[in-house]
Amino acid sequence: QPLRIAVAASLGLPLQEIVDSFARERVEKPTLVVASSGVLTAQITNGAHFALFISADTLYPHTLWQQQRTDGPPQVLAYGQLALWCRYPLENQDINVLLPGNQIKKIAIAQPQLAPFGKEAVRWLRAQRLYDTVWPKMVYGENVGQVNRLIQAGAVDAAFTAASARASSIGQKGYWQTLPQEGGIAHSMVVLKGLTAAERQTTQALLAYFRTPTARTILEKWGYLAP
Amino acid sequence: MTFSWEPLWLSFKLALVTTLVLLLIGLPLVYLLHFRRGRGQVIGQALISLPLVLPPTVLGYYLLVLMSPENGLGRWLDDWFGWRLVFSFPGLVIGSVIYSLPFMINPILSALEGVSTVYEEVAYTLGKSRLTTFVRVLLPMVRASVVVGAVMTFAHTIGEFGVILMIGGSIPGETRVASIAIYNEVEMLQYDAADRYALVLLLFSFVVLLGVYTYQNRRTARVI
Amino acid sequence: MTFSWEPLWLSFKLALVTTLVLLLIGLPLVYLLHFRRGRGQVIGQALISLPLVLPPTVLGYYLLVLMSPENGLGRWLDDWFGWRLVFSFPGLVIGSVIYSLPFMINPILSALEGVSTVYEEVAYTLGKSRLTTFVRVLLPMVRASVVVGAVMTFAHTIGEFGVILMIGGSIPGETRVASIAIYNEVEMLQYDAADRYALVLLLFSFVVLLGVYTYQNRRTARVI
Amino acid sequence: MEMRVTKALQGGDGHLTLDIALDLPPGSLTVLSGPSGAGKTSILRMWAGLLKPDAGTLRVNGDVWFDAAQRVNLPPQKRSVGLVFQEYALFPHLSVRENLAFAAGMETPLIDELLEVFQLTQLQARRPRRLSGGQQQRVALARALVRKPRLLLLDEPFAALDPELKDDVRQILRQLHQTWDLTTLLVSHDPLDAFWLADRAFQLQSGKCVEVPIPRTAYVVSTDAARQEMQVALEIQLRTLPLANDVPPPGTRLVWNGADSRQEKGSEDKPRDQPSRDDCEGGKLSFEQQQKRNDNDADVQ
Amino acid sequence: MEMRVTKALQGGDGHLTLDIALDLPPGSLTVLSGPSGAGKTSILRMWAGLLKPDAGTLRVNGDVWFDAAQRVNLPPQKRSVGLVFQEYALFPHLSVRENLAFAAGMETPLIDELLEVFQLTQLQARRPRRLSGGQQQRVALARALVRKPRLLLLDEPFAALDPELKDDVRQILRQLHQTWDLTTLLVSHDPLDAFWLADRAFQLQSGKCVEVPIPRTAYVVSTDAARQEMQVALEIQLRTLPLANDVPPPGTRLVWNGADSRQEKGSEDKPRDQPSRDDCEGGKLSFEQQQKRNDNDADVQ
Ligand SMILES: Nc1ncnc2c1ncn2[C@@H]1O[C@H](COP(=O)(O)OP(=O)(O)OP(=O)(O)O)[C@@H](O)[C@H]1O
Ligand SMILES: Nc1ncnc2c1ncn2[C@@H]1O[C@H](COP(=O)(O)OP(=O)(O)OP(=O)(O)O)[C@@H](O)[C@H]1O
Ligand code: MOO
Ligand SMILES: [Mg+2]
Ligand SMILES: [Mg+2]
Repeated sequence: QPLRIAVAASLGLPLQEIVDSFARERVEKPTLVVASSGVLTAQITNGAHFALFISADTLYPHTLWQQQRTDGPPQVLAYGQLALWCRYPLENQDINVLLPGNQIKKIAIAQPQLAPFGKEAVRWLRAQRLYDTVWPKMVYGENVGQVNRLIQAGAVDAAFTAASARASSIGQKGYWQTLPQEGGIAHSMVVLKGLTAAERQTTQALLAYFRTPTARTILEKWGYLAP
Repeated sequence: MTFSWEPLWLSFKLALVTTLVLLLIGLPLVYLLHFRRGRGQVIGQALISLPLVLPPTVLGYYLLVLMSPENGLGRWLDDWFGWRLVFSFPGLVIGSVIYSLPFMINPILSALEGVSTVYEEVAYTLGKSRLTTFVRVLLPMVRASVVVGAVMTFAHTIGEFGVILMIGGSIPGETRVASIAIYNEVEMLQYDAADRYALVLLLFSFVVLLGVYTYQNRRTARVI
Repeated sequence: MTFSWEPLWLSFKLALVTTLVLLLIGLPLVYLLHFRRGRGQVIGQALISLPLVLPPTVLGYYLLVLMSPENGLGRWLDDWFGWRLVFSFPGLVIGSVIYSLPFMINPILSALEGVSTVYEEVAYTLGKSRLTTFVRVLLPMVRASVVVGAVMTFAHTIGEFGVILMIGGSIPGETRVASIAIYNEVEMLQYDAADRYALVLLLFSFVVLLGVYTYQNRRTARVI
Repeated sequence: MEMRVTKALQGGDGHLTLDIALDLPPGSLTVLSGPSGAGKTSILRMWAGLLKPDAGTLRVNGDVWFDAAQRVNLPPQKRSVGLVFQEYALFPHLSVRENLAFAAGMETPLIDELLEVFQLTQLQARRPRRLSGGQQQRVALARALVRKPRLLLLDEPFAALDPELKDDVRQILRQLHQTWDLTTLLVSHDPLDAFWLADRAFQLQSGKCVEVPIPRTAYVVSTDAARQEMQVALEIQLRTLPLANDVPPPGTRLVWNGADSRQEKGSEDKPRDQPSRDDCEGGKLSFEQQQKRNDNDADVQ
Repeated sequence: MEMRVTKALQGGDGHLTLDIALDLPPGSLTVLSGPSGAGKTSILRMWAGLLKPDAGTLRVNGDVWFDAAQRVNLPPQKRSVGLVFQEYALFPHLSVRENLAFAAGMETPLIDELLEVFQLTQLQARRPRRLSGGQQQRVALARALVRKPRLLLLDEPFAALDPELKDDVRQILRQLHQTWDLTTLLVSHDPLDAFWLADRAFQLQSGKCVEVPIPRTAYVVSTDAARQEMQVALEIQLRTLPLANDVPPPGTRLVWNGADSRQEKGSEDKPRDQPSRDDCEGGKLSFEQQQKRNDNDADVQ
């Protein structure tokens, strides 16, 4: 049975590419199970058999660690970057004027309570002192995946999402700007308990592979910062 | 986010409005499909159940594209009436109506097939139009199925999540209904709050369903 | 991950198995509810529609907890039979069956209310048991509603997402059905692949629905 | 009102083609009989617009109701017919009164009158399923009548009634038919329906309507010898006739056809116009066929 | 088989309490008549187990079918009854043949025989909705008979049949009743059913079953004078009797009760046992009431 890795949806594509290239060097090709971090956490808590859990944040892995379901503490795989998408050109405009303006009617954001990108967006808005004027325009997605879907449907005028989305088809749409923040959003992973010896071995090999230049290049290509 | 009554109230309002709207839209559709025999009826019936085969979020996405002010219908509504359906309560109602359409229509339509045509014929010889016959004779004869259609619409709308999330945007007090609130709690591993929402939904719906079926049973007993 | 027929085939298999299982379970339930008049029937009817009011993912979460080998029922099944329902195809079937129960049962039950009791009475005087009467007389008389129940179950299971996501875990070839595949593609911003899945689902289901209703219409025409 | 139509049906023994020429003079009451499966109900359904003839025409006082050549087919709603179905077909979800009110389209005093004459007043709040067969049949009749239709189509409307009630209902029908100047086509297996009610009678045989004579002969017992022989026969016969229970006292003269034979002196009889239950006190009897509205009959009387 | 029950019903005019004492000797055929809404159908339903009496007992050859005091109430399935409903109640989703096969529970040659005698063979593949009223009624009869039930319960089983068919069907029923040694309770408004078929006749009046005499008198036309007077009467009368169309040739002697009067010499008649259509070639006629299985009748013959 191939190794099964639980991956937060927003990291699905880069991980797929890394795993593919990993499989070219090794015999085993791990299987990715992609869902939102919260769903994966609930499944792990209820007996799902995964070798590795890669979350879009550090909170879920941390919870699992505290529950002693993991083999060691969370480690950071990559840092995500927050990006602002807008229907209208951003280059020459002051975002602080544009966002509260009449042109922008709806702004999509991931649920700040669940999604780290949402939380980060709120933090950024507060830092810019925009939050209080802008919040009535907000519509919420379950995660950045949903926010991206809203961008694609053309249902919103602006959106806070992951910079990695620029690498996909919606990168061609509208105008993008990566927002500066300290360090970015940590995407952490944990190795889970109850693995066979062979599974543990492959997992360790994969963890090591994440640190190789190939993997780092892939992560960066997709808009993440490798640690 | 902790427990609040607002999403529950919104869910109830949405379910009620959707059910009423579906009665208003669904019954005329049943009328058309029932009297339009043959190929038209078959295609109509198949089309009505079609939205069901799409995962709700996907259906929601397509509805979003349709209603988005960037595209055809949405822009037209925006330009002419200034209506924005996306991320608004009326938009939710539209989405729920489309999604629950088969639950309302199919049971009634199939029950009508079991009604002997002789009652239609009597009504016609009594000078009644098709419409009168439908409203005064056929529908009352399949009342149980109308009730079941309404009940399933109501319950399904209370529990609807994917479509609403997509086209509603989860705006607190406007489109964040109980199903979204409860899902968020689960995702946040806040199982206590989730349980509380779920319990309220279940209890409340159980009472509503019990009431409807008791009433329904009493009426039926009187008929037979 | 790109477009593959496997999730589509899995969805179809799941929908088919769920529909068959629901016919096997649902019809006996209809039997019990139909002949058990009064309070028992009312409570039973209300209970059946109850899962509907929970968002699918939340219902899925509770099923996950129930079936988890770490807790009561799941552990018991694991200890005694070595069955693991979570993240397995049989688990998906169980979840879909519970979720689609009202779609199968409600239309049939309400259609039965419209059947004159005289046919039951004739069958009894002909020495037929309740069961024979139900299977050979009542069910054939409400055939259209049985078909509608099966159609709605099938379509709804094809489109089912939340419950399956929770208890299925998206294992390729086993629990990654089309709705999950679409979700994954969307989350990974592979919108083309998602659209392709959706299109295949729609086309395929439209053909199935068209076939069922055509057959159904032809049979009805023969009856009347 | 004239019907000239053909219609292919699947008869009891293979194919059956109806080829009907049937005129219903306005104000007349026509009785149609014929074997089971001959197509009587189908003829009524064609009149009502519920069954489309294959060819031919259907004209009513100058209006064309159906014309195959000109593709005219007036829908049942526009035909102003009242049809009593063989199976009654009462609306199960409406009470007796509501069935009538729905048919009338409004509340009219006529509803109460009809309930009264058909002895349904006490049953008016009940649903049809809680009525006996004969009660249902009367409701069906009342429902068809409440609109005062131009053409009244009755499919064995007395089949579920006991002989005495049948007699009453015939009399009611006769009266209403006359008062409202209805045109009526009555399908019946009972020759007494023709005898008591009909202006003309048709028999449906192998797809054709053939006019048959209505028995209008007098039945006179005058000699004592014959009377004695008849006495026993009457016992049987009377049970099949509207006045069921009473055997006439010896010497009673029975008049069955009103044309030229008024009732003659019996032991203690008084002449009456209509047979009715009330007339039968103490064995008094009077038989007389109803005065027909046929002109040729009228001038004889 | 004896019924001693009471049952409160909602009658046509207020409350109606049935208080029934009705014995059906094994092998007998009993006719029950009474006004519309008197409770005849309700009595059949109580025999069949479809309506629960308020009090009393129902015993059949020693078995207790119902006993209010002992809380015994045998379900309809265990009673071996055949019930022809007033509204036929044929299964709409089954063809004529399937209706019979379902009732029989298996394929038996009896199905074909019954289809044959009731002239339904050509209709066997049709659904009930595509049958005429009379055809449906015959299917309902055949369906009730195909199980050879211990107790046959018939609710106006000939009401939708034309007189000639009615006569045929009566004869079939008489034969089967005798051959299979059935016990039959027949609800009917037609006195001729009692005349031709019954061993005993009851009238249901204000909730009670009262035995009434069956007409068994002979109708003999011997003198020429009487014959002439009768002639005209016969025209009417014959239409209401089983042999409808043929007026007997002058001088024919008509025998209506078989007890002691075999048919005497008519013009060119041969004695026959049963009236039937085939016997009526060239105006030859023979009337004779069926030989009853009543012992007191049998030893007279
Ligand atoms: N819906 C139908 N489809 C096809 N054939 C039919 C349909 N209804 C009746 N028939 C056939 O047409 C013939 C005429 O039927 P119809 O009902 O007119 O007879 P009827 O004279 O009224 O007989 P009855 O006295 O038994 O009621 C019958 O042989 C019957 O089997
Ligand atoms: N299901 C019922 N519930 C209540 N009352 C009923 C029900 N069925 C019949 N009745 C009433 O009981 C009385 C007897 O009905 P029943 O059907 O036995 O009469 P019947 O003698 O068969 O009359 P008919 O000759 O008209 O068929 C009627 O007055 C009727 O209104
Ligand atoms: O990938 Mo997230 O958890 O939606 O920010
Ligand atoms: Mg007929
Ligand atoms: Mg009755």
